[in-house]
Amino acid sequence: MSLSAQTLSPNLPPEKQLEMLRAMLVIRRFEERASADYLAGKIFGVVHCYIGEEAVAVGVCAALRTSDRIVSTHRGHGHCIAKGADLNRMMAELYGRATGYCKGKGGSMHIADFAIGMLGANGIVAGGISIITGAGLAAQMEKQGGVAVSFFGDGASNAGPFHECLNIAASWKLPVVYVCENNQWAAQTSAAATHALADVAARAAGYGIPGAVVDGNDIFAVHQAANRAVERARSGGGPSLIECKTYRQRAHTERRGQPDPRDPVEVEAWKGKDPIALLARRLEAQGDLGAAGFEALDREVMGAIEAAVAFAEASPFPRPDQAAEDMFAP
Amino acid sequence: MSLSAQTLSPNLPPEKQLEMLRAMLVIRRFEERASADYLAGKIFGVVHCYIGEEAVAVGVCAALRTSDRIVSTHRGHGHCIAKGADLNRMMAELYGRATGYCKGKGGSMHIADFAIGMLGANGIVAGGISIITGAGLAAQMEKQGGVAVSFFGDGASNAGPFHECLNIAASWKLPVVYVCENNQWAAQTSAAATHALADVAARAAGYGIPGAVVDGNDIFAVHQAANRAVERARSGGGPSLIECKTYRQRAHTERRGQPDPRDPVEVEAWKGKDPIALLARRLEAQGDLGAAGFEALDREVMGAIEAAVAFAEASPFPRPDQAAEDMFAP
Amino acid sequence: MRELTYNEAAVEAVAEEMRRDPRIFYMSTDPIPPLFKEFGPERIRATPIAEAALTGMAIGAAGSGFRPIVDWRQVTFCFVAMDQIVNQASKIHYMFGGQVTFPILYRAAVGGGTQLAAQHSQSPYSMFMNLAGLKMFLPSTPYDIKGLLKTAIRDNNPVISFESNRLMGRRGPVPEEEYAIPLGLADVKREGNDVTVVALAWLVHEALAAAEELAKEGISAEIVDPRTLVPLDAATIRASVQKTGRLVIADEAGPTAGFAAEVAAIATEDQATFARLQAPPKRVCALQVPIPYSPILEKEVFPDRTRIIAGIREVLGGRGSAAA
Amino acid sequence: MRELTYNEAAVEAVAEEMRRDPRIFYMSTDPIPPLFKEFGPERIRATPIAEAALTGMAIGAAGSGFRPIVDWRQVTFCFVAMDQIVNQASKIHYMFGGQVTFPILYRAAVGGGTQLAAQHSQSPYSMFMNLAGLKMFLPSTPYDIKGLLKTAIRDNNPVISFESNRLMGRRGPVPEEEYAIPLGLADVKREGNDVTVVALAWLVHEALAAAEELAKEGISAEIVDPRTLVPLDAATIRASVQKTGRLVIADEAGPTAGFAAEVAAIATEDQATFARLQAPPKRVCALQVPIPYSPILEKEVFPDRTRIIAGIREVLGGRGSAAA
Ligand SMILES: Cc1ncc(C[n+]2csc(CCOP(=O)(O)OP(=O)(O)O)c2C)c(N)n1
Ligand SMILES: Cc1ncc(C[n+]2csc(CCOP(=O)(O)OP(=O)(O)O)c2C)c(N)n1
Ligand SMILES: [Mg+2]
Ligand SMILES: [Mg+2]
Repeated sequence: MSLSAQTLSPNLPPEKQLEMLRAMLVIRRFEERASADYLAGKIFGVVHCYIGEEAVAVGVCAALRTSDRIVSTHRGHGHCIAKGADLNRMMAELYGRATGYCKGKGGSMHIADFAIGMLGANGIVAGGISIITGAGLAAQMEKQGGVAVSFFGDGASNAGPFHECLNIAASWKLPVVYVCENNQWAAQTSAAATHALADVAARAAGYGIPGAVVDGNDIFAVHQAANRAVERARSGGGPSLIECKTYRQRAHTERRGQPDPRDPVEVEAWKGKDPIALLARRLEAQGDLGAAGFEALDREVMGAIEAAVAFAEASPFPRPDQAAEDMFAP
Repeated sequence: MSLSAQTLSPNLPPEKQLEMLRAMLVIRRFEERASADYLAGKIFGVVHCYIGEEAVAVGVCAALRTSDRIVSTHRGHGHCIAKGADLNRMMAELYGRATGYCKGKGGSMHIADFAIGMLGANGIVAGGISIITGAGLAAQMEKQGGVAVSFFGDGASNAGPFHECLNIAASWKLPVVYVCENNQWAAQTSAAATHALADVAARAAGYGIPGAVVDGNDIFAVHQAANRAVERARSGGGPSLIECKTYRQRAHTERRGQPDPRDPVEVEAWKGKDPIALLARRLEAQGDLGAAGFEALDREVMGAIEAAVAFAEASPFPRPDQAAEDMFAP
Repeated sequence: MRELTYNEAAVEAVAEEMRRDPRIFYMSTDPIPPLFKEFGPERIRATPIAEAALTGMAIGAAGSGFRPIVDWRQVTFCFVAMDQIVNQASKIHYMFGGQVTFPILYRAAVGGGTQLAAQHSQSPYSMFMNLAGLKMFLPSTPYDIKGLLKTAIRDNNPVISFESNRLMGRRGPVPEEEYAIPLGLADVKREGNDVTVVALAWLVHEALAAAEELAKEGISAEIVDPRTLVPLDAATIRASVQKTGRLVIADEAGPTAGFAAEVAAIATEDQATFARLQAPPKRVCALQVPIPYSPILEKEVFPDRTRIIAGIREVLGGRGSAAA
Repeated sequence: MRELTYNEAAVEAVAEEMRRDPRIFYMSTDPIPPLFKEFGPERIRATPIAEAALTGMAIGAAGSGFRPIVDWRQVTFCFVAMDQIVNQASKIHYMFGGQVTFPILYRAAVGGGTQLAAQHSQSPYSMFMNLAGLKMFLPSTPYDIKGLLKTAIRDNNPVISFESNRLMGRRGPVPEEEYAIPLGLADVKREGNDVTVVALAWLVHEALAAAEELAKEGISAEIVDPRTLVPLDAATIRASVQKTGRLVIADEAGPTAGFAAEVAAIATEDQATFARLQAPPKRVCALQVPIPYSPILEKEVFPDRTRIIAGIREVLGGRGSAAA
């Protein structure tokens, strides 16, 4: 999956490429901070980091409109940020505050922002696939050219809803793009041990839909594949499956002393293909990183993260009696 | 799917071919009687007839040993009979008698005979697939070359367990043969409306296993495909998917005045390809039907059905207090 | 007044609401002919046998501004979709801080009596009652099912309509005029003074027959039909028991950790009701077994008017009587 | 005596039984390291994330002579397998007339307290109690979980082991010698005369702490731990309530149609117990809501020793006191 000439020269304006770099960097810095604050006891429950896979969420969402809808997984920060979620309300949710996206009821595994078409992180593996397929049906019935995107892992691709939904979407030509983030591990179990074939994309043919395998750490490769699939969906061509080969640079969760059976050599090798470094090097080579360069961008991003933390810290916790609220809508 | 020369001259001894004809005829006559007795109020609940699809169960089970295991569906009489179930205990079960396979607790949708490797009819669409995959795992662990066969419909092939189990069986190289009985309808809904592709077998490639499409009304075609798949499974080659194109000659169930949206022309056309008539004609042509011919065979079969009915009629109903028995095994 | 069957009344409720609101659409593995005929394949969708997908798709479509109806048909078939029910539909509004609404109607036929055996004769609504986050009801008459369905379809939350297999063909008066029945309101189907019988669905009719029978002996039974399971109308049940001092609960489901146990608990845990209770509450339920096929066995498993009468006689024996 | 954690005791039970019987094998989406190390990949199987398949495969393997263990891990993940649980595992022995046995152990971790939010903090065992055909338990100590697991693994029926997330790291005495605890036997964790507290899992320990507290005031509480949910030891619960005349039920789950309602029902529907009951039974349960993430909210939802003490004081107020 070395970079093809084609993906080295995308027809994307430099500003757009810089935006993509910034979005990936925001995800990276947001999660580094979330992890630190989790270990410091300021964030509770569990935190799953997307670090190393940023090119997938950003490359795909760059092909979407705000009105398009996506659904995420237990590893959801990257998808939220890529779709345009507010960092303050995200961080406040992790901090369990009343100003968070879910008023402190959801936490890391349940951040959602329906206003920007982010239909939620989801703690159930494959839990989001049927939800977003329903959003795809809604988009088809709305007849506004809307598209729905399902992000899910290699592990999720072995669960029943993957099959049921791809078949329905294919039969009804729903405008859904199924994006498998194949980071080659499901918690402590390797994809090699649970998939008969290395490529999840090979399953697409059984439903008569396109299946593409792309380098998930090459944001332009991801973006181009996403553009093709989104175009097809918008124009009534039906669903597609895109498999992004990528890798989780950290353990399954940020909990201390967690087992990580992965070969350190494998982990290091993938860190060498870091999607952010890759794009930064390219922009530099293209002379598009701007005079101030990467460091300036990074400082600006760190500022936004600091602001989000400050917002969260300054926000009140919910009142105990609010535990009884939001049960049923009026 | 016209008969290929190869399937016209199978290397099967005439006795075996006659046995197959008889087994199909037993299924046909058993169900004709079950339907009549159901309408007469002697059999309760629901009866789903397999009539028209007999070549699938008989052709596949002819490739199996008694120690091999199968699982069936809501349309289960044919699989029971093909695997060698006792007609008396089957009919007694339909009659709700204490001498039935399930002591009257199961009825048509739940006949099982674990002693001959028949792990049960199942009222849940796709409900049997995971059960038989577990039997396949058992066979693999037993290391006796045992094989497990899953019968299921075109409708069931769209349900989650189909996908989960084919992936597991392929990953673990389980000795399972997945037999899709594509009769092209799921109750009142056509397979054309619910499958993106006409061939369920096309899904096999996504798991890296063989997928074959055969004429399900041509018993030799079914048998040869089954032999190949069973051989592969016995020798450690792993699972296969066989799709048998066939047709249900009757309505979804035997209930009176049920809607049947199918085109009568389509139904008649398939009756013209009746698997029993097809094999009978062949045996006649080959001069293997014996002097007495089809009528004699049919008389003998009818006798066995009559005997089963007599056994059922003569059997006692369970005692009311037996409703509380069989909850837990000692 | 005009009479309709329970099933006709349900279909009429759906049809009326679908005419009123174009955002409503319907998914099931086999479409209901009259609905399909009137609304066509776009709004009445015949689906693959993939209830897990349908149940989850309804959540996504509802979160996108539509008002889906998913007809599971037999409740049995919703268990393949239990993840979407338990982990998604029941929690998504609360877990996301109430940021959007999920107006969804799930329909499920329950109960036995037709020799369809263990898998197709189930009454598992209590499992859903135990789960926080879903509204649900189980009506006993054509009038009630139409009125409750109309309210449910207009509700902005997931609601489950449990519908009795035994009652599908039963006729009853249904006005031509528009009406709706609020969720959470029990209906006293017969007034009485000596004993309260809280019954559901088909057993409401069995209880009414039992009351007729006992009236001849001068025993006056009050029949309370909760109709809605969540929210349950505890006030009406408690008021009735405070009046009669005796409680029998009749349910086609098994007793264990079920609707009948809940009614016994809400009656006895209430100080005012407990103080007036003259005898132990009595659960008249199915045997706690899977439902067998053979009619003799099936009949033995289910409660009926005879067992309700026996239950009433037992509680009328009162505190002093032989142990239950 | 030697001390082990709740989790260590559970793993030891599985390991001992696997050494004894080669027909036992174990499936879960991530294997437990010590078991994997001792028994290897053939018997400790790392599986795809396909709990529906695993749960059904266990049925087929059991019906073929093996004794599978399926570890669902969090109970949350078993809902994708609910069809295999409700429509297959719980019914297959009965529905097939008892012709073969299905020795299966399903393991599921339950309960909250770790800010994992709605989907990962569930206590839905009552849903399974309502279903006929499965045995199940929920132990409160390392000693109990080991003894019950050993019995369950030797049982010839599907059994669910519900295991408390809150207790995994809790230590307690576990003898080196072989022992097993029969299913269906409650354990009186503390004797007392004034009030009976029936509690489960973590709340057994909260109830014991509450009893300590109240003992200082001369209030004597009896703490009954049913341990097994199905079959439930009604006799021990009733005997205790007959002695104390007062009943508090403490459960980490919501009250509606749940374990707590069942205990209230089995106590009040029994003539002898009802006759001696001096006050309404009191359910001390979680709020009937999904479990929220933020610690302030989560703490508000769950019952604890403070609420148990309040509940005990309420029932000691007795029949004459202000309404519950
Ligand atoms: C149905 C279900 N089973 C098990 C789990 C526990 N679990 C949480 S994340 C995870 C691994 C998921 O792997 P994958 O889908 O590849 O996503 P990744 O973590 O690699 O991003 C598992 C098994 C779950 N959340 N849901
Ligand atoms: C999970 C589930 N959903 C719905 C049903 C109701 N149902 C019974 S048979 C059937 C059609 C099955 O079609 P197919 O699998 O093709 O088998 P066939 O009847 O054609 O032999 C349906 C929908 C069911 N039994 N189980
Ligand atoms: Mg993964
Ligand atoms: Mg079919």
